Amino acid sequence: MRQMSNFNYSTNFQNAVFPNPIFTASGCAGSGKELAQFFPLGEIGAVVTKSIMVKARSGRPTPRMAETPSGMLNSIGLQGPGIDQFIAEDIPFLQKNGARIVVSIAGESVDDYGSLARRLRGVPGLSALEVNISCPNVENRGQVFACDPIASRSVVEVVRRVLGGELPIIVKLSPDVTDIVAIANEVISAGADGLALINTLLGMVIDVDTMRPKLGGKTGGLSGPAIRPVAVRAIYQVHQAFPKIPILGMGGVASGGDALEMVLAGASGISVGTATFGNPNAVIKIRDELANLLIERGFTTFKEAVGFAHRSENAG
Amino acid sequence: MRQMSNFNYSTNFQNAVFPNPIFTASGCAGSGKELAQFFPLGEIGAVVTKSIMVKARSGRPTPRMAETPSGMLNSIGLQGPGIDQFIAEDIPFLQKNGARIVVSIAGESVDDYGSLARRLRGVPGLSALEVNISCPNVENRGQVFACDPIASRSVVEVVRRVLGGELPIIVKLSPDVTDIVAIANEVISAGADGLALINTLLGMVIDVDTMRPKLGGKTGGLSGPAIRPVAVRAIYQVHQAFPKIPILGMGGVASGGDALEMVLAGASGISVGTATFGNPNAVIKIRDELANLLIERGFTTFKEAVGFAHRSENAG
Amino acid sequence: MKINRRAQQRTVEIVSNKKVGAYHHMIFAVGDMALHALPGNFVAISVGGPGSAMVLRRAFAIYRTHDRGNYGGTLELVVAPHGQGSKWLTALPMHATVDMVGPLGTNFGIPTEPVNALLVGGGYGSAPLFGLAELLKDGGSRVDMVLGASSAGKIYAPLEGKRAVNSMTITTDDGSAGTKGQVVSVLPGLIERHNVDIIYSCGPMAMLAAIQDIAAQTGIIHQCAVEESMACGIGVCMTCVVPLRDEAGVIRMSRSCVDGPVMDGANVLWNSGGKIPAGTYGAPNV
Amino acid sequence: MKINRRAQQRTVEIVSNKKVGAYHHMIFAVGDMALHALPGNFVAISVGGPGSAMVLRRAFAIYRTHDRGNYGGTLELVVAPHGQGSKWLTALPMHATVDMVGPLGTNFGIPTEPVNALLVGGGYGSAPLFGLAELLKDGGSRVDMVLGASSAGKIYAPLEGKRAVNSMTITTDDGSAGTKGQVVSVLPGLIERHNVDIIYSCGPMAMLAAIQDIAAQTGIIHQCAVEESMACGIGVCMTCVVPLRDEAGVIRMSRSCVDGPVMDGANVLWNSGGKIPAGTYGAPNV
Ligand SMILES: Cc1cc2nc3c(=O)[nH]c(=O)nc-3n(C[C@H](O)[C@H](O)[C@H](O)COP(=O)(O)OP(=O)(O)OC[C@H]3O[C@@H](n4cnc5c(N)ncnc54)[C@H](O)[C@@H]3O)c2cc1C
Ligand SMILES: Cc1cc2nc3c(=O)[nH]c(=O)nc-3n(C[C@H](O)[C@H](O)[C@H](O)COP(=O)(O)OP(=O)(O)OC[C@H]3O[C@@H](n4cnc5c(N)ncnc54)[C@H](O)[C@@H]3O)c2cc1C
Ligand SMILES: Cc1cc2nc3c(=O)[nH]c(=O)nc-3n(C[C@H](O)[C@H](O)[C@H](O)COP(=O)(O)O)c2cc1C
Ligand SMILES: Cc1cc2nc3c(=O)[nH]c(=O)nc-3n(C[C@H](O)[C@H](O)[C@H](O)COP(=O)(O)O)c2cc1C
Ligand code: FES
Ligand code: FES
Repeated sequence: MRQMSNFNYSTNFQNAVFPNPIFTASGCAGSGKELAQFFPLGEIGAVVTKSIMVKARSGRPTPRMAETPSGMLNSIGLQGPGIDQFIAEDIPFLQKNGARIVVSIAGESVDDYGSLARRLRGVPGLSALEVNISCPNVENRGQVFACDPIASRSVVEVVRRVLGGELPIIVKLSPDVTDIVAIANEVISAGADGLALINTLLGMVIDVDTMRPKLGGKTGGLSGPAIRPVAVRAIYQVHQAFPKIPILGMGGVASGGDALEMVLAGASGISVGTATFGNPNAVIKIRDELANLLIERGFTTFKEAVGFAHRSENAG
Repeated sequence: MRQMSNFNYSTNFQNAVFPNPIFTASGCAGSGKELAQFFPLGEIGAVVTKSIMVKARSGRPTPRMAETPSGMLNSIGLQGPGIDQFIAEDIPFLQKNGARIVVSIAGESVDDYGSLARRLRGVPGLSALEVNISCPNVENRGQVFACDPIASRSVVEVVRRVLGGELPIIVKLSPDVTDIVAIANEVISAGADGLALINTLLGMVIDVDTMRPKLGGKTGGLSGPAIRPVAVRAIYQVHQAFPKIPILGMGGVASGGDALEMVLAGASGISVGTATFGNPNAVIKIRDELANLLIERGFTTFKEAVGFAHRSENAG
Repeated sequence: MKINRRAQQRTVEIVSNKKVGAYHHMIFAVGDMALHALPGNFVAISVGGPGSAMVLRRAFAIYRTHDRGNYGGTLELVVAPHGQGSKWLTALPMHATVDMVGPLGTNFGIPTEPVNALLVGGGYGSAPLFGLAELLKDGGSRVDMVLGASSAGKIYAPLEGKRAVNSMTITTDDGSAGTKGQVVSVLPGLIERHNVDIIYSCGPMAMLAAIQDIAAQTGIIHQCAVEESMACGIGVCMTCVVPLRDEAGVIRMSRSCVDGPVMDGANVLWNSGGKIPAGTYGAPNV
Repeated sequence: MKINRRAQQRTVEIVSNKKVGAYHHMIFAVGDMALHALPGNFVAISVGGPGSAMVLRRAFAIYRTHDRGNYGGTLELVVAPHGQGSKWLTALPMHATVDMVGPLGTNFGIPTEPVNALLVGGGYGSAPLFGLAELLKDGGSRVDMVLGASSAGKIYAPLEGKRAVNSMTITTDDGSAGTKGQVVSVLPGLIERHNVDIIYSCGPMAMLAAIQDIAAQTGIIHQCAVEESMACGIGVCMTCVVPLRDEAGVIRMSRSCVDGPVMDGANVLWNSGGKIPAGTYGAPNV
């Protein structure tokens, strides 16, 4: 990286500061151990952990994935150990390895989110909480929280109440809504410090040999470069409406150029998910490529570039 | 094609019968003249014409397209000659060339749709009307009709009233909604005979060199194989909810296998859009490939295969 | 507004692929597609092979064609390895096959009488001009040529092409070959010196616009081959439009793949600055 | 639950690519990656090249490795050209390079004392068994092998491999080579005849399940290499899980890329029929 020393790559989400803006994406970095095999975890902005629930979960039956053109469907179903084991095992490993930690939480009820926040409040060394609201709300006919403005608001309110001002709250939204700006508005007014955009799109593949849905869970979440234009659009719209709210952008970022698109659209940080499956070192590669592209374009700090596509527009 | 003679490939949307289920997609076949250069238009199920409006439209500024991973964005902005010239020139050409014709209409107000239906009611030789409701409703702050259940219903009601029972109405829905089944429910109860699923997803690309949105219209519609899993999911969900309503499936179909996925999910017909840009003969290729795949799987009629992924599921 | 009636889709074989400066000169065995191509026409090629994420064809101006030879009819292109599609294409080995649709679009009009023609090419925009030069010379015209590019490696001017014209002027932005500067800087002098009747041009849109300014000042006919982003190349998608005044004086957003790429420079509304020009047929009333 | 500590990512060169029956036998120059591979491990390869629509790696069992030779360390695979990814890979010419991550996953356990081992492979599942056979023979074990496939062309059994085992039995579904039928049909006889202590297997999941039934009946240890759809191959995505009973008896959805591919057949809950088996850790209470 040229002139890296003069370039200020740091970013922040409220009081959480990160040396660079490239994070893993929730559910795409295992427990951190697996990636630590390929690079030191402290090298990247942060590790966003897989969404953790109150209790252990087996997840959905297999097959859990189907490759699609420039993307993939997954239906993991939030398999995980539950919050207690997560705090006991995963967090200490990440801390010991110098990772900045953003913990993603997921619940089946508003209360679940409250309990998770309560358990995490006292845990030292966390940078922020990512609140994954793309989960079925068992108390409301299984409708996904993120698709319901009222439910989204309730979740954020309870997490905010439990945490006080301690940890920044980044709320992760689903693109599968009619008006993402309206949902963003709800969660911001309920106390979100930042937004994560976007979660996967609901999709399905049918196996033309068995003539049935390919995934055990029938539908799955679409990720990868295929969805990048949808992600860039969502980031652009939300940044336009709420220019002061930091956005963690994601959805198909596989190169520094892809990351730059999102930064220009308004992202203060970038999560890399599916690209890691294709390349274990993707996060590092993207971190370096993005820095070079920004320096080439004459930026001296990362933050100057955030939302630049809006600014140059008003100028030109 | 093996045994083509014993295989009944025909399909219908209410009283409109088509010798095979492979159609062009609205806006992806020009006026028909351009494709007639490559194959006789009567060879395919139907030509779906580009959405026509009441008056002539220049469309959006260029650049109007950006290639994306396994897809593309377009922002044509419904450039077209207006209904009068369309009826005077395009329809006669299609009729003379033996094409079955599905006319797509688009309006900026509920009245526009009524006027278009009125102008088309008397035109002989049309098979069906496709009602494109993915247009900004100028009477309602520019919100897209297809994103608003009430506006969608109003459009379909007025078209139904004007047409009486003469022409089948296929209503084309947008995937950019929280609950596509709810919208489908509205338009079906308002009198739709069939549904076209799906229109493009709203997306954006930012040019990392100019650092501004790449398209003249900033946002554009995402089409191509990238969106196929979203289309298959929408078709599956809507067919599950309304098994008797025929669906014209589309979104990234580029091969017979892709078409088969949609048929198994519940499509009674398939429109091919973006694939034609990559291959002028795509519609013919897909028609032949799908027939072969169905015959290989032991189907003797096309209709047996429609929605088969739901049936085999209940069986298995 | 009509697709080239001679267009066909076929699988064609690469019979030569040579690096020349910044470009690849590629020869394809295309059978009788070669018979039908005229200078100014282009072809559209599928890129990336099976499993590619690139869903759209790439357009390339036809450099020249031969009706018969060792490989039957052949068609030649000059391709700049630029992005993913063109890099894939130029990396293909001999005997690889690609799917080609062509010839597409309009061609340069050839005057029925001998004229003094000035041919102006930018970068690979020189490609279609050599075939045009031959036709013009055959018709008894005088042909002078100006080629410009950012640097010497980006001037495509094969020896036999140079020989076939009455004069050849080169300009480069960095002065690494010929006159330092842009092609337009040398045009007024050449127009006057050779008493030019018609300018033919091919290159970036900004260059074409600048040439049209000069042509307008001097009242010279200007036929240019435009290059807009094309999704289909065959007239079905409406992405490739430019504002063009038709015979009746009506401005229409016209498809550069079927109403072009060769257009009368005087009829194009240049510099509409990413807007629909006021007065365009169907423009919003704002 | 730990990633193979020896895994590395590197660009490797194809130094041989030969069609053998229905498969391609491919050799890659992999440097010291070869030093670290054990029988049962696999590698994950990027497919499709730049601009590919395929975003996921493909996993391939390591057939064998050599530490040093003309090309330094080499690693060999047996690849069936099946779908788009494997067709792309097997079509690559000599000296082409691919991005490889490996060695990944668990390996077959080697008994400390000589045993009577039966190695059972289905289709390309024979690949990892030859390296295993060598190790077992080196340790003084008796090694019998059974290979099955749908037809003769799909049996991968190179001559030197055949020679290295004490006996080789072939079965094909269509009878085009060896015994007509499936591998399981010949197992009981072989187990009895050779007094088998341990079965090693690799092949389709249905075959592995059937072998486990036989192993269970006869109380024989069964180590199998499973093949679940893998998105990442390195343990970060949770797509490749199989229900596996751990030492404490708890059934967990375990990743076949890090807790496998080699697993103890007795601990896998076969035939869970696309469901999460009742009693699995974290299973929904329904
Ligand atoms: C009529 C016409 C004639 C052309 N003739 C030639 C020629 O003779 N030689 C040559 O090297 N190239 C020519 N081009 C440009 C060529 O079609 C490709 O656009 C160029 O090779 C870049 O494609 P890519 O895949 O490498 O780049 P990418 O950046 O990957 O392309 C992405 C998309 O953007 C479009 N695009 C990118 N650059 C341009 C551009 N400058 N103009 C239009 N669309 C663009 C591509 O077509 C593609 O759809 C011509 C284009 C047109 C429209
Ligand atoms: C541990 C392991 C070892 C393997 N060893 C070999 C080997 O030695 N030789 C060999 O030829 N193949 C092997 N495979 C299968 C190989 O990884 C590919 O799945 C296969 O080549 C098909 O990929 P494709 O791109 O050609 O097919 P596509 O149909 O295009 O694949 C699409 C997707 O489905 C997945 N998929 C398709 N078939 C299978 C399958 N049978 N098992 C798992 N995933 C599948 C692919 O990985 C890919 O993600 C192995 C798989 C695993 C998990
Ligand atoms: C296998 C897989 C598992 C995922 N698990 C989670 C999860 O647990 N929580 C969450 O908020 N998002 C999850 N996601 C979504 C990603 O975090 C990310 O939002 C999405 O995949 C888009 O980014 P990408 O295209 O870079 O993968 C998962 C995605 C994948 C592919
Ligand atoms: C260039 C272009 C123009 C389109 N124009 C229209 C249109 O006029 N009316 C309409 O209903 N849909 C229009 N569409 C959407 C297509 O009909 C289709 O719904 C969508 O592209 C998904 O199918 P595909 O992936 O096969 O292209 C257009 C799509 C493209 C790419
Ligand atoms: S490129 Fe499609 S109309 Fe011109
Ligand atoms: S393949 Fe990703 S965890 Fe096993």
